[in-house]
Amino acid sequence: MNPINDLLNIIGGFIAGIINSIFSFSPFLADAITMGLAAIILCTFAALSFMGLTYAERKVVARIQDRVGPNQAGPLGLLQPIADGIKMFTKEDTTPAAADRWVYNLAPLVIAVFALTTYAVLPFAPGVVGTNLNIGVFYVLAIGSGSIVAIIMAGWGSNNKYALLGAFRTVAQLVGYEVPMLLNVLPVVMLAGSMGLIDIIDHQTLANGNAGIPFLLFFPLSAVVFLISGIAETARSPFDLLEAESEIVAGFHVEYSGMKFALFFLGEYVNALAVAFVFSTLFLGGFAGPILPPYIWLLLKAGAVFTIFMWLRGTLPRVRIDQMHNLNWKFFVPLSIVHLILVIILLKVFVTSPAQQAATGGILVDAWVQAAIMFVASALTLIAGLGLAARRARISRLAEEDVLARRRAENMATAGAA
Amino acid sequence: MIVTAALLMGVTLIAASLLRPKKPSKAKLETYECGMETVGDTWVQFRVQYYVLALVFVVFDIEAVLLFPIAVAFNALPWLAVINLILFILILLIALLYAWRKGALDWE
Amino acid sequence: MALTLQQVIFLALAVVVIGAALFVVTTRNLFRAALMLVLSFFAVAGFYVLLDAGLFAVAQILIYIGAISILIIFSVMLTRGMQAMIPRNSQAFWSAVVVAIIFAMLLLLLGPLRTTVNVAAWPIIGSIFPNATPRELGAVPWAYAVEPATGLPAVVPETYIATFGFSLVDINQYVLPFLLVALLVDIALSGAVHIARQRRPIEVIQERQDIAAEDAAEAEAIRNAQQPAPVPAPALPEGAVAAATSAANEH
Amino acid sequence: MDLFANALNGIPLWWFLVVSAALFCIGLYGVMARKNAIAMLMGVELMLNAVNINLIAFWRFIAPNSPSGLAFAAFVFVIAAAEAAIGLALIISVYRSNQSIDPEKLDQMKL
Repeated sequence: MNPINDLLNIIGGFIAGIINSIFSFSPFLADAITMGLAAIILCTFAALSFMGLTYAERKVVARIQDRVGPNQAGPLGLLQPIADGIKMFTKEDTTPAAADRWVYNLAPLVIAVFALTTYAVLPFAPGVVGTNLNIGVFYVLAIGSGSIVAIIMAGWGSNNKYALLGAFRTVAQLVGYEVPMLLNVLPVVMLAGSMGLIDIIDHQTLANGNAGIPFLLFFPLSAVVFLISGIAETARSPFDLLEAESEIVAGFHVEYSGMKFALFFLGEYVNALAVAFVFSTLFLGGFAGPILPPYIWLLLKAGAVFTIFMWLRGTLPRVRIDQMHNLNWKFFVPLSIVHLILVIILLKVFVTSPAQQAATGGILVDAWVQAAIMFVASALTLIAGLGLAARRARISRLAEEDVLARRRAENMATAGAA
Repeated sequence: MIVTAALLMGVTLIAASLLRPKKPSKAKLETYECGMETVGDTWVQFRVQYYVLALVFVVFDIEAVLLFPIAVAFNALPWLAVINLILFILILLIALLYAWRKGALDWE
Repeated sequence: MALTLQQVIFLALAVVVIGAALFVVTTRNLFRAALMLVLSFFAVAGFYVLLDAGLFAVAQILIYIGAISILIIFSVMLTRGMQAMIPRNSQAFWSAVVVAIIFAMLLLLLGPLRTTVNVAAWPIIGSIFPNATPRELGAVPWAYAVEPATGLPAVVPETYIATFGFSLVDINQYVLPFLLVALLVDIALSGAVHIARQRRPIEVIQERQDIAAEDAAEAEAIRNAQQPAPVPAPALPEGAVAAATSAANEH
Repeated sequence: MDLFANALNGIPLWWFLVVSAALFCIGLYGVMARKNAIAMLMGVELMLNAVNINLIAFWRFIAPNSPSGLAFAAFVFVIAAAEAAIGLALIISVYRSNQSIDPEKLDQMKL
C-alpha cells in the first residue's frame, strides 16, 4: 500500500470512511451514497476530460496544419474550452416546429448517458474501478452498439430530411464497424481466459506467474483493426462522413443548437477517449507499468492512443462512403475471421502451461516464444491481406483503364468516321 | 452508474434550458434546409442498401454473442471442440461470401 | 413490509416493461412503437441483471437493441408504414378477450395461489364428468436449487460463463443445436439478403412484366371457363407486347 | 403458504413468471390485433422476450450450475434475430410489389 501508487485507493477509502461514519445508522444508505459519489466523480472526470480534449485536439491539429490554434482566451488559450462551455450554455436552443418533441429532446441525453456509462467498467488502477464486471469487455462493446438507436432518435426527432439521411449514413457506418471490433476482441479474451478487464490486465502484468507481455505483441493485426474500427465507431477523423457530404449538411445534429449540441460533442469526445482507454487496457496492458504509479501509466497510454487519433485527424483526407464500406466489409471482416481461425489453431498448438499440454497435447513453449509465434502469424496475415487487396485493386484498375481506352478508341473512330 | 449519469446530464440540460434566452420566432422554427423552404414531407427515398447491411450485421452480431462465452472457456477446450468452433466460424464465413457474391456489400 | 432494494428495482422494471409493451401495442405512430420496444428491451435486460445472468443482459443489449431494433426501424422507414396508421384491426375486441382469458389461465398456473378444482361439484359440467377427481391447480412446487451446505437458495457459480461456453461446443452437450442454429442463421440471412436486395431497373421491369403476363393468362382462363362455346378472343394487338419488351431492353 | 418462499434476495420466482406471462399476453394481443405487419412482428418480439425471461428465471432458481437453461435462452436469442430478419425482408418485398402491408389485403399466394 505504498502511498504514491495507491493514491486513488487511499483517497477513495478515506471518503468512503467519512460517508460511512456520517450515515452509520443505515449502511444501505451509506453504500448508495458512496456509489453515487463514485459515479458523480467518474462523470465529472469524463466531462472535464471532454473540455481538456477539445483544447488539446484543436491545438495539436492546428500545429499539424502549421497554424497556432486557440490562443486568445486566457493565457495560451487555456480558457478556450470554458469560453465554449459558456457559449453552449447561453446560446438559444430552437426546436423545429413539427419535431417529435419527446424523441427530439431525449436523443442528446441518451447519447451522453451511453458515452458516460462505458466509464463504469474501465479500471484506472488495481482496485479502482466502477464495478468489476466479469463481462467487462462485452459490456463496453454492447454499450457502443447501444448508442446507434440514440442516433436514429436524433435523426428522426428533428423531422428534417437531411438529419434523417445523415442519421442513416452514420448508423450504416457504426453498424458496419461494430463487427470487426467484436471479432478482434475475441483473441484477447481467448488468451486472457476471461472477459473481465481486470483479468485481462492481470494477464499482461508480471503478477501471479504470467509473463507481462502486452497483447499488442501477440495480436498486432487485431490491435490495428480494433483501433481503426474504433475511430470509425466514433465517426472521427478519416471516417467522419457525418457532416462531410454536401447534401447532408451537418449530419443528424443539424437541428440542434446550444446545450443539446454540446451534449452530442461531449458524447463524441467521451466515446473517443473511452475507445482510447479500452484499447490501452486490451492491448497495451492498461495500468500495468514498472515505475510510475498505475493511473499515470493508464493516462499516458490513453494519451498516446488519443494523439494517434488527433494525428490522423490532422493529416488524413476524408474517406469516400463506398471506400469506407468496402474497407470494412471486404477487408476488415474477412481478415478478422481468417485471423481468428489462425489464432484458435495456434493457441491450441503452442501451449504455455503443462496442464494444458496434458489436456490437449500441444507443444510446450515459453510465453515469450508463444508471443513471437503469434506476432509472426498475425503480421503475416496482415501482409497477406494487404497484398491480396492490392492485387485486386490493381486488377480492377487495369480493367477500368481498358474500358476507358476502348471508349476513347470508339470516340476516335466515330469522330473519324463523322 | 447509468442513473447518476442520466441525472447529471439531465441537470445540465435543465440548467441550460433555464439559462438561455427564450425568444422563439417563426423564422427560427423552420427546419434547416440551406435556407430554402422545406420541400415535401420528411419522407425521403430510402435505399434498401441500409437494410441489407443491417442484415449482414445481424449475422456477425449473433456470431460474436455466441463466440464470447466460448472464448472465455477456450483454454479447457479439447481438440474436437476446437474443430466444432472452426466449423461454426466457417459456416458464418459462407454467409459473408454469399452476401459479397450477391452484391449486398457493394455501396453504389 | 420493508421492500428490499432488489424488489424496488424489480417493480420499477416490471412497470417499465408492461407500460412500454402496452404502448408498443396500442400507439398509432409506428416509429414511437419501435422506440418503446427498445425501452422494453432495456427493462428486460435489467431483469437479467436481477437474475445474475449478466452475460445475457449484455447479449440482450447487443442483439435486440443493437441489431433487431435497427432492422425494425429500418423496415418502418422503408415501408412508410407510419402515415395514417389505424392501430386496431377489425378483430381487436375479440382478440383482447381471448388474450385476457389466456392471461387469467397463465396467472392461475404460474401465480402463487394453489386452488383445488373439483369439476364434479360444478352445476352443469359436473353432471357430464360425475367421477372427476378433485385436482390441485396453481403454483407448481418447483424443486428450487438449494445450496447443499446452508440450505439457502443456490448461488450462481462464478464460472457460469465458462461452463455455458464449454457446453456450446462440447461434443456430448449442445454442439449439434449450436451448429444447426449457425446454419439456420446463415441460410435465413442469405435468403433475406436475396429477397431484400437492391433490384436493378431491368429486373423490376422484368418482374412487372411476368406478373402482368400471368394475370392476363389467368383472366383468359377464367373467361374461357365461363363461356362454354369459346368465341375466338380478339388477338392481342401484335405491337403491344413487342413494344413493351423492346422498351425494357432499351432501358 | 408463504408467498415469499425460496425468494432470491427478496424476489420469489412467481414474480418473474407473472411479469413474463403479462408480457407474453401483450405480445399476443399485438400480433392478433394490429393492422400493420411490422407492428405484428414487434408483438412476436415481445413474446420471444417473455419466453426468454422465463427461461433465465427458471435457470436461476432451479438449476444455476447447469448450462442448459442458458443454452436454450441463447438459441432463442439467435432464432428471434433470424426470424425478425426474414419477416422484415418478406414485408419489404411485399411492400415493394403492392405498396401496402395491411395483413388483411395479403390474401393471395402470389406476391
